[in-house]
Amino acid sequence: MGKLKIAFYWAASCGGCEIAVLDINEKILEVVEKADIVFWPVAMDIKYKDVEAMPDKSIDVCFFNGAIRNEENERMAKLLRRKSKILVAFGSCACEGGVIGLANLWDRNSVFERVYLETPSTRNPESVTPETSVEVAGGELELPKFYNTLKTLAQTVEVDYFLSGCPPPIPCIIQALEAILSGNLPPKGSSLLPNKSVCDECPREKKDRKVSEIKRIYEIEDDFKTCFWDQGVVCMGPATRAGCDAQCPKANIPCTGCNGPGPRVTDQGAAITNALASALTDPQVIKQIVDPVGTFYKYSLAASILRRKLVK
Amino acid sequence: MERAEREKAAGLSFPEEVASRLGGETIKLCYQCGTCASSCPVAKITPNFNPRELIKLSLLGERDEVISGDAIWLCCSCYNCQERCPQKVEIAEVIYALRNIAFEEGRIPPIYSEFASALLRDGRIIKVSKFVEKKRSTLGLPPLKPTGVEALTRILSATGFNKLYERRERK
Amino acid sequence: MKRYALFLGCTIPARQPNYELSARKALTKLGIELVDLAETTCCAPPPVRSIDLETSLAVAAYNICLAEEAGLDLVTLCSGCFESLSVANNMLKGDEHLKNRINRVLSEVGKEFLGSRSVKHYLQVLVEDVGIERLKRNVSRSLSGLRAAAFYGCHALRPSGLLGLDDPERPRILDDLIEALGAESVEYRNKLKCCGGLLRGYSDELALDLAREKIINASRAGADCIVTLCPFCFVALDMGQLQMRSRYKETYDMPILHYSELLCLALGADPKELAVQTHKVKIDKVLDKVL
Amino acid sequence: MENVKVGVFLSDCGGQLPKILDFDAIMGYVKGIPGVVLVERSSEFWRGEGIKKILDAVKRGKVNRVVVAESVPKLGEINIAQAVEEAGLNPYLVEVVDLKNGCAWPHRETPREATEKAKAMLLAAVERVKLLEPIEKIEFPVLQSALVIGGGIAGMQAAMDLAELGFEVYLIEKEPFLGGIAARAGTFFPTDDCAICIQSSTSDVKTVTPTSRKCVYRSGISEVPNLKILTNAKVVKVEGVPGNYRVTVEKRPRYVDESKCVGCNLCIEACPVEVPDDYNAGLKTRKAVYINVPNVYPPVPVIDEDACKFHECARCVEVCPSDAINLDQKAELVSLNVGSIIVAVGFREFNPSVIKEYHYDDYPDVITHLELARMIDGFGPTGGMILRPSDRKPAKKIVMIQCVGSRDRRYNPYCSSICCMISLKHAILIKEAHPEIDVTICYIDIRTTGREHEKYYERARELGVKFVKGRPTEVFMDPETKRLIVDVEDALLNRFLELEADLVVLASAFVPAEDAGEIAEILGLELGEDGFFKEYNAKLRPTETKVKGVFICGGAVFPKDAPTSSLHAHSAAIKAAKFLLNGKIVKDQRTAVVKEEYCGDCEFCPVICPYNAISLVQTGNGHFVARVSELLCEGCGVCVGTCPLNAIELKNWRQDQMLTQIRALLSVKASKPLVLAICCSECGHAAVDSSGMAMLQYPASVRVMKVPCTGIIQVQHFLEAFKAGAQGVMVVGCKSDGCHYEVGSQIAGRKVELAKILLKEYGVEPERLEMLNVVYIEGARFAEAARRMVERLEKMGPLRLIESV
Repeated sequence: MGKLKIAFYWAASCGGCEIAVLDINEKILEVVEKADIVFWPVAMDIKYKDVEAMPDKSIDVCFFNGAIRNEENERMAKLLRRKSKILVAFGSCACEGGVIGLANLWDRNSVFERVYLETPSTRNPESVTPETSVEVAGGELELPKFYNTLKTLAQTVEVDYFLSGCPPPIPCIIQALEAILSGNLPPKGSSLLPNKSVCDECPREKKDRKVSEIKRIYEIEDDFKTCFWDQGVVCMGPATRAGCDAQCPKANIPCTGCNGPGPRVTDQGAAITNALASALTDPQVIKQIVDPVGTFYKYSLAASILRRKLVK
Repeated sequence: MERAEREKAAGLSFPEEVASRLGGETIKLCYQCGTCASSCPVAKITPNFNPRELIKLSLLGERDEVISGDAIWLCCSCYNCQERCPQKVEIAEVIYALRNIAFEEGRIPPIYSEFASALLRDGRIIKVSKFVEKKRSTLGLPPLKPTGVEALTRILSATGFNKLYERRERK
Repeated sequence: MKRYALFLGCTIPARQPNYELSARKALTKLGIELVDLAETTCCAPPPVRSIDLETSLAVAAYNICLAEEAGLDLVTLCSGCFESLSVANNMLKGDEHLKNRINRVLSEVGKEFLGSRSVKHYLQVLVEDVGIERLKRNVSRSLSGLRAAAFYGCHALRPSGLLGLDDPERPRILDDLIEALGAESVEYRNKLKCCGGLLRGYSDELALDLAREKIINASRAGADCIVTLCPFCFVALDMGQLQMRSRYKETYDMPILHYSELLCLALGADPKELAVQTHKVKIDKVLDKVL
Repeated sequence: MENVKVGVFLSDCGGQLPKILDFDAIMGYVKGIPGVVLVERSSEFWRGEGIKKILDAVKRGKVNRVVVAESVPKLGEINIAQAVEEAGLNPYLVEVVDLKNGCAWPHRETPREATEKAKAMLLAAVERVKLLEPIEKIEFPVLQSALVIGGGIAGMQAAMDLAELGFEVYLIEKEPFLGGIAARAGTFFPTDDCAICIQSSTSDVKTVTPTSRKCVYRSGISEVPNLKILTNAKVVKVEGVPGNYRVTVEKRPRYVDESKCVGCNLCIEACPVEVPDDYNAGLKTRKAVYINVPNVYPPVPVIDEDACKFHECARCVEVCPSDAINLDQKAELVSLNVGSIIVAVGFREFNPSVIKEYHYDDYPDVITHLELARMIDGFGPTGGMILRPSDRKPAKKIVMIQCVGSRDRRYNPYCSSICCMISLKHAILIKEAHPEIDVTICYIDIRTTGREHEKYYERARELGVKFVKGRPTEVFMDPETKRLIVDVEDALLNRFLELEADLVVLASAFVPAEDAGEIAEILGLELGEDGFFKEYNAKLRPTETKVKGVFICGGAVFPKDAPTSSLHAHSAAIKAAKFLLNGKIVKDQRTAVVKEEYCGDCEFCPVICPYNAISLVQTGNGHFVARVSELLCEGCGVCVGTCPLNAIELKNWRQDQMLTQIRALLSVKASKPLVLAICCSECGHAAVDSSGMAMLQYPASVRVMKVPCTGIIQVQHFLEAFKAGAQGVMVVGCKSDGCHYEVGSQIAGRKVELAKILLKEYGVEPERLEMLNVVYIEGARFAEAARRMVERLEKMGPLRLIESV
């Protein structure tokens, strides 16, 4: 058997996932020994047309990070799907929409207004916002269309495996690569993270699970050993997949949920509110939650059941 | 009283009106056991004051009798009743609340208006005479520091005390 | 040396500089440093509370803010001030909603009540900071043979939940302090009942009736004097006796002493330094007995 | 995979339903649902010929899933399930829908809409039944023995009942003698007999009639077969499960061997140590070896460890003729295996010292009623004389003060309920024996609510007892006369009284037994805010607790007089007997189950489970996971509604089953906005039923889904419902304090509140979601709320969830 052909692609994302690939350190040597990287825009000079020219299913595995924010993202998702045997949604943005999925609380126009006109650092006297085609000297320029609603990769094309996280936990990337290299893969549609929750890996002690007051992290004197919930701080750990070794709670920061919901859950924010509702001693406490969507759906709004805010 | 509270109080029955005010919150807990009455040194020497009856009248909604009567001013604020009330009715505070209502309606005994005007003028409810102030040095006492009349005036106008007082003056 | 902000209030500077004098002398001698704050006002006692409860809380809280800014706890010589300030201090400390409400008022004068300081009656300072034992050691003129009737009045003890000076049903602090000076504290009927002071000016009759009962009960119990811890009680009982004489056509001759005066005597002070001639009922009987 | 064959049996209610519903259309629709192999119609299916058709279809293997549309849902469900089981099909593969009360009647004004709703209901039932799996029953053994904790009136009565029914019973009492607080009380109202008089054993029938009462020591309680009494003993540990509890009892040493003692009392005579007798209010002394009063059980002295000098003295050992004294006895741990436990630890008198103004702590002549009772008792310390403890002179003036520490928000806010009667009883006993004694009762309200109780009030008045309406402010000692004075306002006279008294008797509150908290902790029982043991349901299950097989009775539940304690004890005994009787608990397994591979050890479910049915266990690979007790789980689903990983599910209310049902109910459209009403199967669905029965009209676009308890609902369900086409969602559950599963409806309420916050963020009007808390009789409220919801939705306009990208 010849060397595997691997591709990495970067759609709407911050780039952190690309760094995470490099964070596997010397493991990369093993990877390149067994595999050729055939497409990786961040590191290699290959044009889209080169990919288009590849035969269908000629890429063995494509790691796709980033969400589908615009037409170009979607075109590339579809293209890479066609060219790849295995498509892995890599990172929170590809899997659940990621932090940028919170833009689904707005629409294209309000995003443009904010980004291109309103931010204090913006100087845009002519109020230019992106258009799909612009007449310039020398012809017409085309820009990919910016969608009203950000989508996840799976909402766009069929995805074989999911490796969530912001970025995905390094040990899980290594495990996934090993599984791919060895061909020892779980059933399609699975996540490559463990099925447990962050709590399972978290060393903090759980106590009475009663929340009489919700506090933000700066409002408590953390004892560094009691579960955040028992200190009145909302922690997404219970509703978030394991795999990260609870590195945030271990560093005294509550989990914000980047690994996405558990395997049997479609809506991470709703899932954590169930637990919260059960733990509250007084329903009025509910009102103390500042920014509920930002808290419960920090990474997963685009993948939630309702997916976005309604626009009338 | 805050505006929202005042609005709420309008149209309430008298017991509710009292209960909605600062100090009056506990009035409805009273079950007329009379501990307050037997605790009260004033009730023992005058038939004109009995805290149990005062609360009963209030609970029965006898607003005019309570507010315009003499009784609310006869409490000596000794807190004996409040200390021993088995229902934790804060009787002395309730009586303050009743007095507050009376004041808002312009019913106020002269001695209290003396206190109020002294307070507004000097920042003290009893004026320190020049004579006494001068005498301090002969006694070996340090001179008095200035009072915070200005700050007090602003506080009194923020709480509406000034207006309450002026309303009384007009009456 | 412990420092306190001395809160004088209204009655003492207006009517009883002698009380202030003895208290300053005694406390200073026992190692307590007293600081006078500028810009204080009336503590907003029951007469102000009767007009508007919110105002009284705000005014009391304003005065506490001054102490908070100075970084000092407050000490009062007057039970009225002690009660007003303690009630406001403890109510606001225990009720976030009320605290915010009062702070909205205080923001008008650029103040914010934090609840970082405590309010003490000077008897507490004597017991807690000086200590009964040290007090005893400082006594140079024992008052043994003196039968003193301790009179607590109301506002040093009640509402007990917000004051915490002593058990409102069985207080000991003043009795203990009297006995620390070598005198005997005598029991008498209705010791804990009100002096009627707050009714003065509204119903002098009733006020005098209440005060009279105190005088009668204490003399029946064979007391040489009544010892007070509040200028209001003092006036009610001392000035009160003159008024009783004319009203009831009876003779009353019960010396009334501030505890601080008794303390100064025990600490060896010359009565002349204490301006005791301002007492309406002469205290010569007491002086004869102890000097 | 099993080939699912669904049979649908449609009852037309004797031809009533087709007047509203288009049965042909419905039958045609149902036939078209994949998996449906048989559709039958009859006038009724829950009995008679109809049920035979179902049996026949099952027996012949034509169908292996059954959907029945029937209008007597509960009764029908039971009959049909039984019949199906007899025919060889698991009874949990049946789904019953009520097309009459749930559809035709409440929508009879809109027959076409009703027909569409009927289709949706049947589709949902078929889709659900297709996903159901067989559920088994499990049997758990129940030992034929019981433990009764507390040897007062209630404990003794309950123990005798159970023992005489043939169960092996252990009665344990922490004091050295039986009798409890009642034994100190002298006589009882309203029977005026001795406190220590109880039912006599029916095993004694040879000599007396079984109806006779006897003193404890003559009652034969010690001779009842199967009854073992352990005094001086307390429970220290309880392990195991309902029906099979392993109880560890610590038996403290008595130092006198009960089996050897002949009751000669020589040891007591010989003992040189005298200490104040607490039992008798310190009014006399007793020896270090003692018995309380002559007529106790066991009639064997006990040695007071704190007072005895043991081997330094040993005079008792020397004089004992039967070698019964063993000064080296040690505490021993006794292990008991019992099926059931009855808690009858009683109550105690509140120590009124904290009410300083009454000076109980420092005036010897201020006493409580239990202390007075000892004086009135002929066996008591004064031989029945009413004396002033201070100088032992006869008391001439007695003032009783009611509500001391009761109805007092500083101490115990409740009315102790028996003190008025005790005061009246004591006043009468004193007046009858010593008419010259002046007795005054200061009261707030006199409460004589029991049968024959008012006559005590009358009798007291006849005898000249004085009543003063007012609660005294204080008791003080006149400094000159040194007499006690009770300072009180008589509110009826409007006058202040200073009542002189030789003796002031405080009707002190009754409060929970000192060890109530400890025992509650050991047994996992709940205490009320007042500190007394909490009953499962005050109205219907007054002697049961939330812990299966553990019962409560007597003063442990609330202060009670003797008749009520007896009544309560017999009730607890019969409940315990009912629990023990079969020797087993048969429990169907419609329970929760944890998919351990998905459990994330967040530990919310063990805390939220109202039945303590979930515990944490460590798995082979080192993870901690939740595990559900098949015995304790009641199948409410509160854990399911809590689990943020969906790792726990009810076997017959799985997530896929619920989602399928939601989607099916909403898949058949309506002309008005679709509403999903998720109802608990208790009060919630009962209210829906009752609205139908009363033919109260609400729009047929309101689609009802039944769940065991609203506690099972997750926020996802609301979102899924909106996504599936619902314009509004209602949650209909029990009143929050009336939830049949304790906490479910309360938690559902909070979820609705939380979900509303989320919906707002999603730009969905929060008014589209509503929680309704109802009881059965509030069908009208449900119908009204449903109508309002639809009206509201019509005003809001349709919900458009995902706009195009």
